[in-house]
Amino acid sequence: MTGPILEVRGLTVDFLSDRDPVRAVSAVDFHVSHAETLCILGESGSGKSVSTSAIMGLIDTPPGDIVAGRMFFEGRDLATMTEEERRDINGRKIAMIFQDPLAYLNPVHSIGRQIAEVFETHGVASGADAKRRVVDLLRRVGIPDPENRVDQYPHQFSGGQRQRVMIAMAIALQPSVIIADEPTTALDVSVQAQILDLLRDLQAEYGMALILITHDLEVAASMADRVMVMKGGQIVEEGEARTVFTRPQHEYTQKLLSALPHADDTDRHRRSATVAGEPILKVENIVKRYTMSTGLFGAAKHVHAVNDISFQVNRGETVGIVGESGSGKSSVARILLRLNEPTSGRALYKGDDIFRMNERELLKLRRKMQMVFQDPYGSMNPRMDVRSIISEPLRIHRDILPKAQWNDRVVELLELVGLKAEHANRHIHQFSGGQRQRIAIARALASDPELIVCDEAVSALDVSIQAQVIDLLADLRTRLGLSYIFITHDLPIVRHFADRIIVMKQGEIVEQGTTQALFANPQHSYTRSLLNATPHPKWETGAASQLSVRVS
Amino acid sequence: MFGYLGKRALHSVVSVLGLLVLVFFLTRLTGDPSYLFLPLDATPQAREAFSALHGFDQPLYIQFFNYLGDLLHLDFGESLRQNRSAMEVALEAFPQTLKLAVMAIFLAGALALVVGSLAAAKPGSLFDRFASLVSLAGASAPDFWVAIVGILVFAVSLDLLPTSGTGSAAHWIMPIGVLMLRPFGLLVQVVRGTMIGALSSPYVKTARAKGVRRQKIIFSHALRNSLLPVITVAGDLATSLVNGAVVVESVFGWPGIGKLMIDAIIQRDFAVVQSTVLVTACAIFILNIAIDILYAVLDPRIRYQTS
Amino acid sequence: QGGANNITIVLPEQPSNLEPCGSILTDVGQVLSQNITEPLTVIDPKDGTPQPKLATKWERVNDTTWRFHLRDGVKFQDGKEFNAEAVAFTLKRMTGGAFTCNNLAKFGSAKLSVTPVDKLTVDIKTEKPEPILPALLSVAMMVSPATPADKAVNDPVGTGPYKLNTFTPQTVVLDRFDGYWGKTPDIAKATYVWRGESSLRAAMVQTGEAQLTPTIAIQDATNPKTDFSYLNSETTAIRIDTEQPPLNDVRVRKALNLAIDWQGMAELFGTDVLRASQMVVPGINGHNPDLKPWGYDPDQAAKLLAEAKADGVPVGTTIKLIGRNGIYPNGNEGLEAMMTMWEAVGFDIDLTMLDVADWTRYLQKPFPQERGPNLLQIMHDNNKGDAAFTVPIFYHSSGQYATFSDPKVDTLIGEALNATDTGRTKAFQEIFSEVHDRIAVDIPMFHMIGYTRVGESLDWRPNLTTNSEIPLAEIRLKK
Amino acid sequence: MTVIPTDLKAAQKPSGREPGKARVLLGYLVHDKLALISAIYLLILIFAAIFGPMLVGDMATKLGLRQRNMAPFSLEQGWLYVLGADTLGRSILARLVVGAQNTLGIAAAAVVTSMLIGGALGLIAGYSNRWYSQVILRLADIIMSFPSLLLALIVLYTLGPSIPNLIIVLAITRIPIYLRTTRAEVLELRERMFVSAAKAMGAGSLRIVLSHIAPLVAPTLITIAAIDFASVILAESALSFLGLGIQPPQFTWGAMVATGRGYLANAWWVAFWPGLAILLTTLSLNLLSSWARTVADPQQRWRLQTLRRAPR
Ligand SMILES: Nc1ncnc2c1ncn2[C@@H]1O[C@H](COP(=O)(O)OP(=O)(O)OP(=O)(O)O)[C@@H](O)[C@H]1O
Ligand SMILES: Nc1ncnc2c1ncn2[C@@H]1O[C@H](COP(=O)(O)OP(=O)(O)OP(=O)(O)O)[C@@H](O)[C@H]1O
Ligand SMILES: [Mg+2]
Ligand SMILES: [Mg+2]
Repeated sequence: MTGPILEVRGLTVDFLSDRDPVRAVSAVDFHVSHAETLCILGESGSGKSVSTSAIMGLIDTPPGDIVAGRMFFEGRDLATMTEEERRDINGRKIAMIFQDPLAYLNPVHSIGRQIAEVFETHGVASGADAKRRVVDLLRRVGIPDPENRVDQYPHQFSGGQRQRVMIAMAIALQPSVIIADEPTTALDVSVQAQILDLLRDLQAEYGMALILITHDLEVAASMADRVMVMKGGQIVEEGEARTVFTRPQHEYTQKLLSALPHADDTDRHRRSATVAGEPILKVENIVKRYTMSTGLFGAAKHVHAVNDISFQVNRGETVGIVGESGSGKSSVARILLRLNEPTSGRALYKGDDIFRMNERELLKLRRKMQMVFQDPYGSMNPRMDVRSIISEPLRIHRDILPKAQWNDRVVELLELVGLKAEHANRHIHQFSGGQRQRIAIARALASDPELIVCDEAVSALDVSIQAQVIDLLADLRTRLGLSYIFITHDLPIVRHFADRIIVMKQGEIVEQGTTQALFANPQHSYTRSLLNATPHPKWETGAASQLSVRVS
Repeated sequence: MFGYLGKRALHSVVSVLGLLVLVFFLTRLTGDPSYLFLPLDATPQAREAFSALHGFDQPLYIQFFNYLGDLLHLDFGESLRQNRSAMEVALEAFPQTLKLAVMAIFLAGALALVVGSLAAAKPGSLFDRFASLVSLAGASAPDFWVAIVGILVFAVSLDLLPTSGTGSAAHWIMPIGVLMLRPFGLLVQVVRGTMIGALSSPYVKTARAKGVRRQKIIFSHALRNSLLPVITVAGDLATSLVNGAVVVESVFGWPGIGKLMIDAIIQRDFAVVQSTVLVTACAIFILNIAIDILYAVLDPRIRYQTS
Repeated sequence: QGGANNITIVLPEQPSNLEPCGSILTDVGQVLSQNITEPLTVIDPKDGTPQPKLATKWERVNDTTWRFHLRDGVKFQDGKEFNAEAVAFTLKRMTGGAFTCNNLAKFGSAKLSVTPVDKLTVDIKTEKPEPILPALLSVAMMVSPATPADKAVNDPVGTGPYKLNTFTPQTVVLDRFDGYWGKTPDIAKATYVWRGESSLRAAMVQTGEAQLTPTIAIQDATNPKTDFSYLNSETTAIRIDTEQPPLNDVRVRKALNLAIDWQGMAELFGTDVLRASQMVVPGINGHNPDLKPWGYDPDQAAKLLAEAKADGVPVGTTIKLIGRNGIYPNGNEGLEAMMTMWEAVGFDIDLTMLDVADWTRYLQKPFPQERGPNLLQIMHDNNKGDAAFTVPIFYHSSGQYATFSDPKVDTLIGEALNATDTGRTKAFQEIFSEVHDRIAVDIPMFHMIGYTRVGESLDWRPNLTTNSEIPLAEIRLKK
Repeated sequence: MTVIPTDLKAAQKPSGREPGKARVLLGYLVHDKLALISAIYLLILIFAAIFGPMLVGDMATKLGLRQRNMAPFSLEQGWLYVLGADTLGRSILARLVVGAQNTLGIAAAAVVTSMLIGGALGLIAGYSNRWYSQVILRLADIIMSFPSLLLALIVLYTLGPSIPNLIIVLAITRIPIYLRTTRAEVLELRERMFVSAAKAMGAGSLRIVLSHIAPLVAPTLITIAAIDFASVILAESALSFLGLGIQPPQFTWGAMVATGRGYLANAWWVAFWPGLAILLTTLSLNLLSSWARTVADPQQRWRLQTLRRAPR
C-alpha cells in the first residue's frame, strides 16, 4: 500500500458555549501508515483524545466544532463519505480503545454481548459463533475464566479487566487502524507486556496501523515507529521514535523525558525520609467474596477477590500496592473505606475497627481517610461543576474551613494539581481523562486527610504532571505527616514514591517489603516477572538497559 | 431470587389484608346503603327491615368478623343490587378491563418508545417539537371530550366505526385510542427526557465507534439504559387503567371493572366494592412484583436485599 | 339487528337486576314491566284510572276487602298456569320480607292478605280501608309460582308477551313469547343495551345501531322526525325547611317563589315544560287545574322581604341551598341560576351539591341535627294515578319529607285518603291550594319533559309512563 | 407554577455566586421560543388568577338565560362574549379568567404536594434497605389499589367538602406514581460510582440523597408533574360530581368542561374553551419543564446558549 492509510490535516477543534470557545486542538497534522505505530505523547489535556475522537466522528457538533481540517482514510476524505460508509469503517477498519473503560462500557449489557455486537454489526458472525469468538478474544487479552465471565457486566470487572474488554472489542475484526487511547493505564506490567505483544502480533500479521496515545514513555519507546508530542492543542514535535527519544528538540519534550522517574537515581526519589511513624492502619485477614447469581434464578457463584490479606500503614508512610490486574487491589481499597463490606477480617484505624464503626465514627473516619477512585469520570456527579465537586468535602465536614474561604481553597487545589481557576466552572464531561484524575486528587486533598487511598491516581497523567503531583503528595507527606496507600501498576512510580511495597496476585499478598529491598532482591517469582517485564525501546532489540538510563 | 419473590408475595398478602380491612371499615363511613337501595319514599320500617336483612344493624366489628369468616370459605358476599355473588360480578368485569388496559398500555408504550426515542435523537428538531406537541395535546385533553367527539366524527359523521359496545375488532379501536392518549403523552415525555441524557453518555460513543447502526444505538443502548423510569411510569399507568378506565368504559358501554367499581361505590354496594378492590389489588400487586423483577433484569446493577 | 322485527333499545343505565319486585325502579321496569311480567291492573296515563290487565274486573266487597276476577287462559312463560294461587304466591312473595321488595314501598304501611276464592277469583284484604287498591296493584308484577320465594332473582318468569333470553353485563335480550294470551306483537326480539352518554344514545339511533332510546337530553333532541317530547310525570321543586327561621315566615317563602324568573328558567329545561303549581302532573287524580303558579315579581319579593325584616325576621341569615348531583338534566345549572336570582333580591344563599346518599339525609326524617335554614332540590315522580302517592309524604305532619305541621292540612289529608271518586279529587285539590296559596310551603318548579328518540322504522310514541315502562308489544313496525 | 423551574435551578446550583443569574436564565428562555411563549402564557394566567376576579368578577356570574349557549365569535353582546356564552348565558371568557385562580391553585397545590411527598418517600424507599422502605412501598401499593373515588367519598363524609380536603384527596391519589418513579431511579443511581465517592468523603445518607440523587431524579418527576396537571384539573371536576369538588358558585375550568360535556354535539364551545385552556396550560408547563430539564443538565445546556464560534 502506498501512502499513509490515515491522514489528518490541519485539524482544529473548538468546544462552544456562550463564553469564548475552548480550543482543544489547533491545526494538527498527522498520519499513520500500514503496519506503522504512531505514538502520541503529550501533556494531559493537550488534545490527544479529542483529535483521535474526531477521526471516528465522535465529537458531537455542536457543542463541539470542527473549525478546520480534513481527514483521509485510505485516501478518501472522511467528510465526503455518507453516514453509512462511515459507519462501516468504524469498528471494521478503524477501531478505538477508549481511555475510561467504565464509562465507555454500557452498564446494562453483558460484556460478551458488547463485544459480540462488533461481529453482528458488521455481519461477521452472530449467535453461538459470535460468542465463541468473544470467549477467544477474552482469553487472548488475558481475562481468566472467560467462558464464565462473558455473561457478566462491566461493574463486576476490575479496572484493568475492563480495559482489556475494550481492547478485545477493538481488535475483534482486525481493523486496519487501531486508535488506542491510554490502553494500558490500568494494567500491571506483565499484562501490559502481554497486551503490547498482542498488538505487535496483530500488526505483524495483518499490517495494522496503530495510533497509540500514552503518557508512558517506556511503552511509547517500545512500540513507536514515529512519535508525536502534543502540548496545548498543538503538535510541538514529531519524528522518528529514536530521534525524538534520544535527541528531543522541543523544550517540552526534553522536560518530559527528564521528568521520568529514574530507577537508580537514589537522591531524586520521593520516598519519605524518616520511615515508620506510629502505625495508623492495621489490616488483618481481610477476605472478600463477591456473590454473583448467574441469570435471574441461577445458582449463586462466588469470586474470591481478596483472600486473607494483612498489612499495616504507618504515619507519614507510603505503602504501594502493585499486582496483577484483577488481583483485588481496588477491592481492598473499597473495603477499607467501607464502600463494600468485607466477607471477614478486621481493619483497625488507630486502634478502632473500621468495620464496626457506627455512623458518627464513620463520619469522623472519612474525614481522615480519603480515596481517589480508579475511574474518575464515574466518581464525580455529572450535574455538579468542579467547584462544587472539590468543595464537597468542605461542605460535609464543616469544621475544616469557613465557607468564605472555600472558593479560594478550590482555586488553590486546582492550581496545585496543575489546573486553572477558570476550570472551576466547568462540568466533568468537559475535561480530558488526566484532568479528571487531577480533579479527583484535588477533591481528596480538600478535607486535609491523614490517609489517602490512591487507586491508580496518576495513571493517566503525563510524566511531567505526574511528577508535579507526586511532588505535591510527597511534600504533604513530609509537612503534614500524610500517609498513602498507593495502588498502581506503574513500577517506576512506586519505586520512586513508595516506602514499602505490597505485591498482590489472585487476591493474596505474595510479597511485601521496603522498596529498596524488594527491588534489589525480589523473592517471589511473580515479583521477579513484574520487574523483568519492563518494556524496552523498539529500536534497541535485546538490550537489557532501560530507557531512563539511556536518556540520562 | 426465589427468596425475594417469596418475601414479596408474603408482604403483598399482608398488604391485601390491610387493604381489605381499610376498605371494609372506611366504606361503612360513607353512609347508609338503605337510602340508595330503597325508593325515596320507603317507610322507616322498610329501611330497618333492609338493614336487618343485610346485617347492617350489627356493630361494625361483628360485621367484620362475619366478613372474615365468610372469606375463609371463599364467600365474598352478595351484591345488594345485582342479586348475585359479588365476586362473580367482579370477575366477570375484570377480564374486559384487563383486555382493554393491556392493549392500550402495550400500544401506547410501544409507540411512545419509538416516538420518544426518535424525538430525543434530535432534540429541538421539527419532529421532536411536533411529537411533543401532539402527544401532550392528546394527554391533556379531557378524555370524555375526545371520546364523544371521536364518536361524533368517526361513527356518526364518517360512519367508519361503530359508536360503542363490544363485539367486532372495530369496536376496540376507539376505546383503545382514547385510553392510549394519556399514557402515550406521558410516556413520550418520559422516554424523551431520559433518552436525551442517555444518548450523550460515553457508552453511546463506544457503540458509534463500533459502527453500530443509529437505530440500534438508540433502541438497544440508550433506550435500555433509560427504561427504568419508563417501566415504572408505564406500570403506574397500567395500574390506573386496571383500576378503571372509567370514562372509556362508561362512554363506550364497555362492561369493565372500573365502571362497576364506581357504580358500586356510589351505590354503596359494599360487597361489590370489596370484591372489585380485592381483584384489582391482586392484579396491581402482581404487576408491581413483575415490575420490580423487570428492574433487576433490565439493570444488573440493581440488587434487592432479601435479608 | 338481524331481521327487521328485531330491535335494539338503548337505555341510559344498566338494569342492576331483573327482579320483578323491583319493577318500580326505572332501570328494571323499563325492561320488565308489561314485557316479561304483567300486573293485575294498569294505570291509564290520561286520567289516572286503573284498567284491566291480568284482572278483568274488580269490586269492593267491603271497606277493607277487594275482589279481583282474573283473566282466563293465561299461562306463565314456564308453562305454569296463571290463577288465584299464583296471585297469592306473588303477593306473599312480595310481602314475605325474605328479601327487599322495592315495589312494596308504594303500599306504604298497608298490610295485605290474599285469599283465593276460586281458580280465577281472589279476595285481597287490607288492615285499613284502601280505596285505591286496584291502582296500587299496578306495581305488583305477577310471577310464576316456580320463582324462589326467599330470594331475589335475575331470571324472571311472568305472563308477558316476551320472555327473557339472556342477561349479561352487556345486554338483555328478550324473545317473543309464543304462548302469550294477547295479541301477537310485531317485534320478535328486543335487545337492550345501555350507554350513559345522552349524545351517544342519540347517535346510536341516528346511525341505526339502535332503534329506540327512552331518554335523551333536551339539547340532543334536534331532529323533529325522530325526537318526541312527553310529559314524564316528574315534577321538580325546592322544598323549604319551614321550621328554620327565617324560612318559618310565610312572606319569606312567598318572596322565594316570586324572585325567580320562571320563563328564563324554562329555557334551561326545554320550552315544553309546564310551569308547576303543585307536586302532581295534570291527569293525576287530585291535580288542581285552577291553581295559579307564582309569577316573576322581584320587586314584590323584595318588598315582602323588607316587611319581614321590619318584623324582626332574620332575613339576612345564610340559607343553605342543597342540590343533588345529576338529579335531572341541567339541575345544577338551574340551582346556580336560582341562587343568583335569590341573591339579587337580597337573600344570602350558600349552594352545596351532594351525592344521592348524602342528599337523602336532608330529604327524609329524621333530618340532620344543626342543619340550619335550608332549601332542598327535589324531584317527585307520581305516575300511579292518584295524589295519595304524593300528598301524605309531603304535607302530612308525619310525612317522610314534611318539614311543617299544619293541623288543618293534616285533617284534610285524613279525609282525602278515605274518600272516593269526586270527593277524593276535591279534597286533594283543596290540599294543594292550601299549601300553595296560604302556606306557600314549597317552591314547585316545573312538570318536566322527557325526550325520546325513536328510529324512523318504528311507530311508537312515548307517554307519561315511559319513565317506568316501555311496552314492546305497543311498538309497531312502519311499512 | 413558574416556581418549578426556578426551584430546580436552585437545587442544581446551590450557591448563587455568578452575578446576573436571572439574566442568564432569561437568555436561555429567549433562546427556546416555545418555552418563551409558554412562560408568557403562564404569566398571563397568573396575572388572571390574581387580578381576574377584580376585573371581570361580576361578568362571570351574570346570568343570561335568554342567551344560553350563545355561539362564539360574535361581538354583539360585547367583547366578553367573543368566546360565546355557557349554558346559563354567562360569558365564557369572563369565566375562564375568573376560574383560573381556583383551577391553578387547586391543581398546583395538589401536584406539588404529591410530588414532594411522593418524591421524598421514593428517595427513602429507594435508597434505604431498612424495613421502612418496604413499609413505604406496600403503602404505595395500597394507595394505588384503593379506589380514588372511595377515598373521596370517605373524606367527604368524614371531613366534609372543602378546598383543602379536595387537595388532600387529589394529592394522595397521585403520590404513588412519584414515589415509585423516584424509587426506580434511585435504585439505579445509588449504584453509581459518584455515590460511592460521596460516601467515601463522609457524606451522610441525607446529603447523598438530597444533593447527589435528588437532582438527577427531579427532571423525571417534573416531567410527570407537568402532565399530571391536566389530569388533576379533570379529576377535580369529576369529584365535584360527588359534592367534594369545588361547589358552585365557585368553579374551575374542570367544572366548566364537565358542564359542557352534554353539549358537545350542539354547543361545542361550552366545553371546548375551558378544555383548550387546560390543554394550553399543560402544554406550557411541559414545554417549560423540558426547557428546565435542559437548563439543569450541564451536558445539554449548550442547546440554550448562543454559541460563540471562533472566526474561520
Ligand atoms: N466537551 C468538552 N467541552 C469543553 N472542553 C473540552 C471538552 N472535551 C475536552 N475538552 C478540553 O479539550 C482539551 C483536550 O482534551 P483531550 O481529552 O483531548 O485531552 P487529552 O490530551 O486526551 O488529555 P489526557 O491525557 O488528560 O486524557 C482539554 O483541555 C479539555 O479540557
Ligand atoms: N462487583 C463485583 N462483582 C463480582 N466480581 C467483582 C466485583 N468487583 C470486582 N470483582 C472481581 O474481583 C476481582 C478483583 O477486582 P479488583 O477490582 O479489586 O481488582 P484490581 O486489583 O483493582 O484490578 P485492576 O488493577 O485491574 O483494577 C476481579 O476478578 C473482579 O472481576
Ligand atoms: Mg485523553
Ligand atoms: Mg482496580
